[in-house]
Amino acid sequence: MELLFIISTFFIAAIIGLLTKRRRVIEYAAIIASAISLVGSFIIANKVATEKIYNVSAVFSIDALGAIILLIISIVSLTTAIYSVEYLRQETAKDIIRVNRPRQYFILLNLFMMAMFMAVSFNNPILAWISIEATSLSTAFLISFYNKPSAMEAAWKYLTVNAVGLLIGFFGTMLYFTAFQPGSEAGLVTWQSLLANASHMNPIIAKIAFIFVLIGYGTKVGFVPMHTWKPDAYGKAPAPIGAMFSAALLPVAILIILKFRIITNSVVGVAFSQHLFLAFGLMSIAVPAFMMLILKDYKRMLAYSSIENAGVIALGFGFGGIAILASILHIIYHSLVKASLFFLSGNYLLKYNSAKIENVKGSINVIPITSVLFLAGFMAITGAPPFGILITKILIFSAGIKTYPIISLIGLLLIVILFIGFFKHAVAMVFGKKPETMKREKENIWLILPSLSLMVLVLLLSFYQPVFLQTLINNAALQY
Amino acid sequence: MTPEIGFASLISLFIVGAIGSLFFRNNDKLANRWQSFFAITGSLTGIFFSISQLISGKILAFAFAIPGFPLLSLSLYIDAISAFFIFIISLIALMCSIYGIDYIKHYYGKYDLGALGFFFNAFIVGIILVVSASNAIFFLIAWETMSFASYFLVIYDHHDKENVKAGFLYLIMTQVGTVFIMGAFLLMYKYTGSFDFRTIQANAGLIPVLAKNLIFVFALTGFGIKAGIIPLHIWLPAAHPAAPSHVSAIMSGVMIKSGIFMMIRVFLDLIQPAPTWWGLTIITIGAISSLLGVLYALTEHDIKRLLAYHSIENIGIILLGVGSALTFSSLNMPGLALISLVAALFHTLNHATFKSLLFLSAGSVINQTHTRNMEEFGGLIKFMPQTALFFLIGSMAISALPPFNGFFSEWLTYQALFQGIAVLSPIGKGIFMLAAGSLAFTGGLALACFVKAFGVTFLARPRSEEVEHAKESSFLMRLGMGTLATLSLLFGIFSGYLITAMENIGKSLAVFKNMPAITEASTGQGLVLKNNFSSVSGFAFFVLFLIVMALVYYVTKHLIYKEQKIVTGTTWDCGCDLGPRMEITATGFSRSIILIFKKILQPSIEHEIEYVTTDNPYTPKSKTVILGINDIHYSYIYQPLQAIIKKSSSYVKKIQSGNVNTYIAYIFIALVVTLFLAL
Amino acid sequence: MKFFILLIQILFVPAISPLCLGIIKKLKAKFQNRQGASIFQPYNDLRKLFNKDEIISKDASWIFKIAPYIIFTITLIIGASIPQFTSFLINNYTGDLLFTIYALAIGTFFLALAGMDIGSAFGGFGSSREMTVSALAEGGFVFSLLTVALINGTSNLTKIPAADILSHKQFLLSLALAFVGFVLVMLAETCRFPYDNPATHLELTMIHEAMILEYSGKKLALLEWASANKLVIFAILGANLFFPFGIAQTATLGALAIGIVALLLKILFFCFMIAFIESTIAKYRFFRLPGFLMLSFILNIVAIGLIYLI
Amino acid sequence: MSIVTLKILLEIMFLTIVFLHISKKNYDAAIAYGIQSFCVVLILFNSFQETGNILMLFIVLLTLVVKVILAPTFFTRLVRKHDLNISINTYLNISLTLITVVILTAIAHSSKLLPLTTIIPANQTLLALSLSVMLLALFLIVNRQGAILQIIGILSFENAIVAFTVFAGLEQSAALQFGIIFDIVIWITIATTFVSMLYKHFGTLNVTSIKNLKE
Repeated sequence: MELLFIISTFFIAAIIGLLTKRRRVIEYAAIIASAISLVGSFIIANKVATEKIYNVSAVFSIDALGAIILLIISIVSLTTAIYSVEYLRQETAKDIIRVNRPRQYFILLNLFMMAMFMAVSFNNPILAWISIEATSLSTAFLISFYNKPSAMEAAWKYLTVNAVGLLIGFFGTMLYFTAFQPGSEAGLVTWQSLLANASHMNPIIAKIAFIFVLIGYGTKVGFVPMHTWKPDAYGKAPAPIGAMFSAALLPVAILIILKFRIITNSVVGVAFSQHLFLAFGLMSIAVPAFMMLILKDYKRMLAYSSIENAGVIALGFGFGGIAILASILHIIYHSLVKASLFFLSGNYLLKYNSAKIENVKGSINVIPITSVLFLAGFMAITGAPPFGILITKILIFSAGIKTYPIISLIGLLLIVILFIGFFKHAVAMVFGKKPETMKREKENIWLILPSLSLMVLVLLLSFYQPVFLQTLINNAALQY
Repeated sequence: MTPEIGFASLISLFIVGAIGSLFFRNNDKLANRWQSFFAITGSLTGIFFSISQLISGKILAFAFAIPGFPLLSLSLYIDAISAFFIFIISLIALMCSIYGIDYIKHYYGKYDLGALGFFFNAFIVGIILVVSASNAIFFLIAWETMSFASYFLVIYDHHDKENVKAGFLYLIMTQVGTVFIMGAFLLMYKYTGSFDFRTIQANAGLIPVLAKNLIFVFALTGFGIKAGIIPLHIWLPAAHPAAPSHVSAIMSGVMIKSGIFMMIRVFLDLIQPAPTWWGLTIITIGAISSLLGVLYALTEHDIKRLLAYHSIENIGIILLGVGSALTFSSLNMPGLALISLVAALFHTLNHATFKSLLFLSAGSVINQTHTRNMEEFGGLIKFMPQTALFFLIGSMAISALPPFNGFFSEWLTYQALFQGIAVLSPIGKGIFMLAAGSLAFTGGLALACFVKAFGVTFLARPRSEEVEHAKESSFLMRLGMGTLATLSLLFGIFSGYLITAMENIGKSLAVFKNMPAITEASTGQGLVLKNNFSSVSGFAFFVLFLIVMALVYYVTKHLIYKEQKIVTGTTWDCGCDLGPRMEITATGFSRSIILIFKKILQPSIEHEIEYVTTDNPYTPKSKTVILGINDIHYSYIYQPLQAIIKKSSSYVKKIQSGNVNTYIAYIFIALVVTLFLAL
Repeated sequence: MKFFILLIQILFVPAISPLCLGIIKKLKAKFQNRQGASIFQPYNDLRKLFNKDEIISKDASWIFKIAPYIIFTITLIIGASIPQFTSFLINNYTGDLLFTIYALAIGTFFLALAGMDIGSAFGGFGSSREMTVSALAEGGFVFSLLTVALINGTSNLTKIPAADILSHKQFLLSLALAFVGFVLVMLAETCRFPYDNPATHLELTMIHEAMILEYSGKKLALLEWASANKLVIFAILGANLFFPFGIAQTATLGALAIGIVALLLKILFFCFMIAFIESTIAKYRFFRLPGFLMLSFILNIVAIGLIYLI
Repeated sequence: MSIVTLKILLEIMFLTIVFLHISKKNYDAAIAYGIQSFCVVLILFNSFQETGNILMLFIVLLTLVVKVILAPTFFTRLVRKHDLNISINTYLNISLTLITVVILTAIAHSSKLLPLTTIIPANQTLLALSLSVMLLALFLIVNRQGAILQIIGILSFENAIVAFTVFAGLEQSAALQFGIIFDIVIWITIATTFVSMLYKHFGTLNVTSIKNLKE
């Protein structure tokens, strides 16, 4: 019931945006909607933790991993909504966007969030596909939000590449329906019924289907070589949208792939999907590792970091064993940290009016809180103590070393190359001589609070996870 | 007080100190007091804890699994070696914290003292946990805490671009190191199925030879980066000078030893038995590091960089001990191995005392003169007499002059090498001989280097205005330095007792269990090897020296020509006024040695002559000579490596061509290729 | 009896060292067909210096003032710690090979510092050259003594003469090589040709003299005496480690007398050798010196190798 | 409808996609897409006839409206509005393009993909043909430099998938199909909007000149 409530609040918030032009109302609607989603997600997560699964009729069903991702989405949504309000106000004040634009922004944002909630909770693969497609559609205009040629270009590439990817994914999805004997189907096909009937599938078709799904939805996740849209889109979209993409959409897409993975595994065994995950995971770490060094734009840098983290997660699921648990933890940490980093990149953009790394210097003397948080975020995402990503990475590779030692060692090496690139840019931004014209000013609390709270949350979760979350993670790890 | 509580309070004192000082960010004075108080009490607790552990001889083992993270457990295993290192850490941290109280005052108003306190305390706690951890993941967390905290300390003075650059290099190198360490532990995990050190040790036999060798290479690289072995040292001369001096002292005196500690732990404890070539490799690296370290030190005129290069040299000397220990133990000669290990441990302790002493006194000098360039010092002995004395003691100790402690540990290292020359196979003999040779040359060159360092800094006339305004350091700073100086002497004089104690520490490793004593100690006798090969006594020499010196002084002063008149005049100046520019410079001092070793150091000399008038090339107005050094490690290792990565980056960059057709082609190709590969 | 032996042991080096200098000077004069001063002239020089007033540079610090005492003390201690004419005086405290070398380095250290202390250009380059030479000499020095130590199975110098080194014929070649190496180092450490010319104050070439240029009176006397002591110490080391003839094995009067005479003769031989070298070869260019010192090191490496090969 | 008719319909689809590869005019391309979509509608109508589900008829009509009427109209209007009738080049010239077309068709018919094409063994030729249409549509998106033809390529790809699912007996319930069509409609709207905005900003629809975002 909570789920429908969440989805409808987002819908209502979007409708409010259509109806009224009063900015404050729209802003509050968005914040309230996402706050409600957070509360709802907690209730759902608790239920899943105790009852293993959460069903609303046959159409909606949420399992442990779904609940975790639901929590992530809602937390990121709430912080994004809060951040967006002040961010857009400042942009309007600086005449970067016209006064009436935030209305469009919030409508699309609400739809986007709604689509993600639906993608996670729909129990039918086609409906999930439709929701994922809806995320693409709702965000195209968010990417081109600044109406500049470059934003247009990014949005166009996003649209094209994702359309192709999702159609491939759609074809793969359809192939899974061969599990049902012609004419035997009754009612709505669900993930569970697919899994139950998977044994009827021709193994080779199962393999083909999974390849199509992996490449199709992998486009949405951003596995190399389907990642090409990501730097463009992340770089050109408003910072909070980047946060939503990287922190919320990415896990959603991974979730869908994982759901297909269980089905495939039950037909053709684990090794097949493991090898695919490893191959794409390793590529997704390798390309960002080398790209990182020569990047010039800090938002693109965050995009590549997302690709790399998707790669690490894929490696984790590829290795299996405790790595799966570590990967789930990694998804949580990565989302929270990456959202925080995107918010901070927004602060940088507001202050320095440039997304170029070379134009951002000495920020520790201009926006100290942002800079310190940015450094902390950098440390967290690259795996420095006391943040949990260090542990998840070690756990992932410790599972990997047992079965795929060479891949693990290469992965480790690539991660350090990536670290070098990332670190180089982070240092260049935070330290150095600040531009003469810049003065140290008090930073707006609403631009700081979202990322600060996310970082605090990550820190807390690095030391202690609430019991229900632990149960969820363990259950999810058992299931996938 | 049980050891558990002792250790817990030790850690929590530092943690409270770290986190608490963040709350005083707005009040420099309070922040200073807070951090110093907790660092000092924490270090004192550490000293008491470690000494009581050493005396009781018990092992503190403790494990606490963390829910939610499999394989990770907060597991501690503090045997005598760990306790010994905790002792060193606490001792140096104590002195540096005392020194720091006054030293960090010059940051007031300029930098965030709260942040300094946070990272300083976190740094110390990181090192302590590194030597106590007994679970690889927990260890890595501690290791990274140590690395990152020290990184932020290195860039603490971040208004200086050079410091930020130094920090950059430092963190990159440590991260590369961490990856290698991770690789090593992962390999151990692969075969032993555990991250717990004790389990690894118990199951070390399960590791196949190839993997063991790989672990050795990985661990040596990883820990070697932290220890600063050549050619992985490049971060060290950059990072150590950049940090505040009391932090440099800890970094140089203690942090780099964590690499040594882990080498001992892994090679001599966890994955025994080891093949002989490990030890020989370490000895070779140690020999190269010590010799090149001191050579590079000679070329430096930045006083802290000079000291940093000496750290490399001393790490080399310690590694000679570690390597011999490994070699001997692999050949089943535990007695000799124990001597070598004791030599390494003793030199670790000694280097920690005198190197932090040197860094602290250099810090005092820099604090007064506001420059690290030795060419701008001179004559400081008259302005800072006590600091000069402390630096002199440090210099003598590091140059291995008896009766200071440096000599006795080097003596023991020599003995280990000599024994190796006597008993090993021809290849082993050769390597040990070259190692002993490099140790001998290192000793000579270090002496030359410290004549330069002390002479140029403290003696003769001031070379810049800043020097003339220099004042003696405050009491607390002198207290810190003075205690370390006294310890340098005491550790030398009572080296006999210390070595006996350290032998017991060495015996805490399983390899040396149930070993008979190999050295003897009594007050007069000093150090004696059981096989009667050698003996030496610091105490005897010290007493003898004092008596004879007093006698000589008395006789010359009071018995012969009592009514001698002493006139103060000017130095003979050949008839022209002696200016500070006529004194020998640091560069000039070492020029001849640099030219002798020009094959290795690759000096480049540039002459710039400015003429009075441009059309008349016969009357030069001024001439500048720049003596530069071409670092061969950069040009032969790091630059090519960098070029490879850059090149690959530029290839990878082409993937993101900007053309949407290409992007879709990738998807298409990925699809087709995967289909054909997977089916 | 023992007390007297000990007393002789302690006083032998400082007592004999000026004489050595005198002998070398006399021999050199003879080589040059000059009459030369009396061989006791150095004693007179010292007495003269001890009775002179001093002038000290205003730039000098306490390092400058204390250095001569330290340097002299060190030579006294080392002089008494090494084996001289007996093999039964065993010194377990300060008789170690490495200790001897490193304790002598204390003298070098303070001498070089004193050279820099007064801030004259001469003192500075003198120190620089001295440190360069002594740094490079270290390897050869350690290894030449080590060769002997390894042959005898102990690094305690006072025990070496007791061991029956000459009965092992197979070590002769090693010993010979080590001795050549030792001589090369000895000349460097005692500031002799071809490294330094003790008789010159030419700024282009002087090393030792440059450092003590500012000293006068008693301090100069101590320094001169100390450097003479050092020469004798090296001569005794060379004599007793490589040619352990005639050393008193028992504390009988006869044996002791033979021991002292033998020692004096051996020292005389070294004096002759030095005088001979200084009269027949020229001082070498500074940058050719490292070659000699490396040669010394390599010779000793070969010597040690030979110990185990044969 | 008999297999033969269906096969003819598919062959028309196949021909249109080949035509799309070589057509020089955007206008022609839009028409070709209309024809292709009409074939799909007929195929869907056929499956409606077989199942008799009345909701399916609604879907068929909706598809007809969207794909056969709406989409080509959008395109032709776009073309007219910006006077863009000359379509932009391909990367490969006509002969190479045709060779690739042949190769891809061969791949679709190859034994490697046999499991796919024999989901319903009776429909093997049909499935293989629709598979080759899929591959060709993908290749069209890669090969064509013009933005409009890329959109058409994506839509053709979708058409081919629909055809494939119909012949493989994987059709979904009407509600789901409705959702899918709804997505497609919105996608077409957004895509055409973007194309015209791109034209406004860049003055061209040649994607090779829209590549300022690199790295």
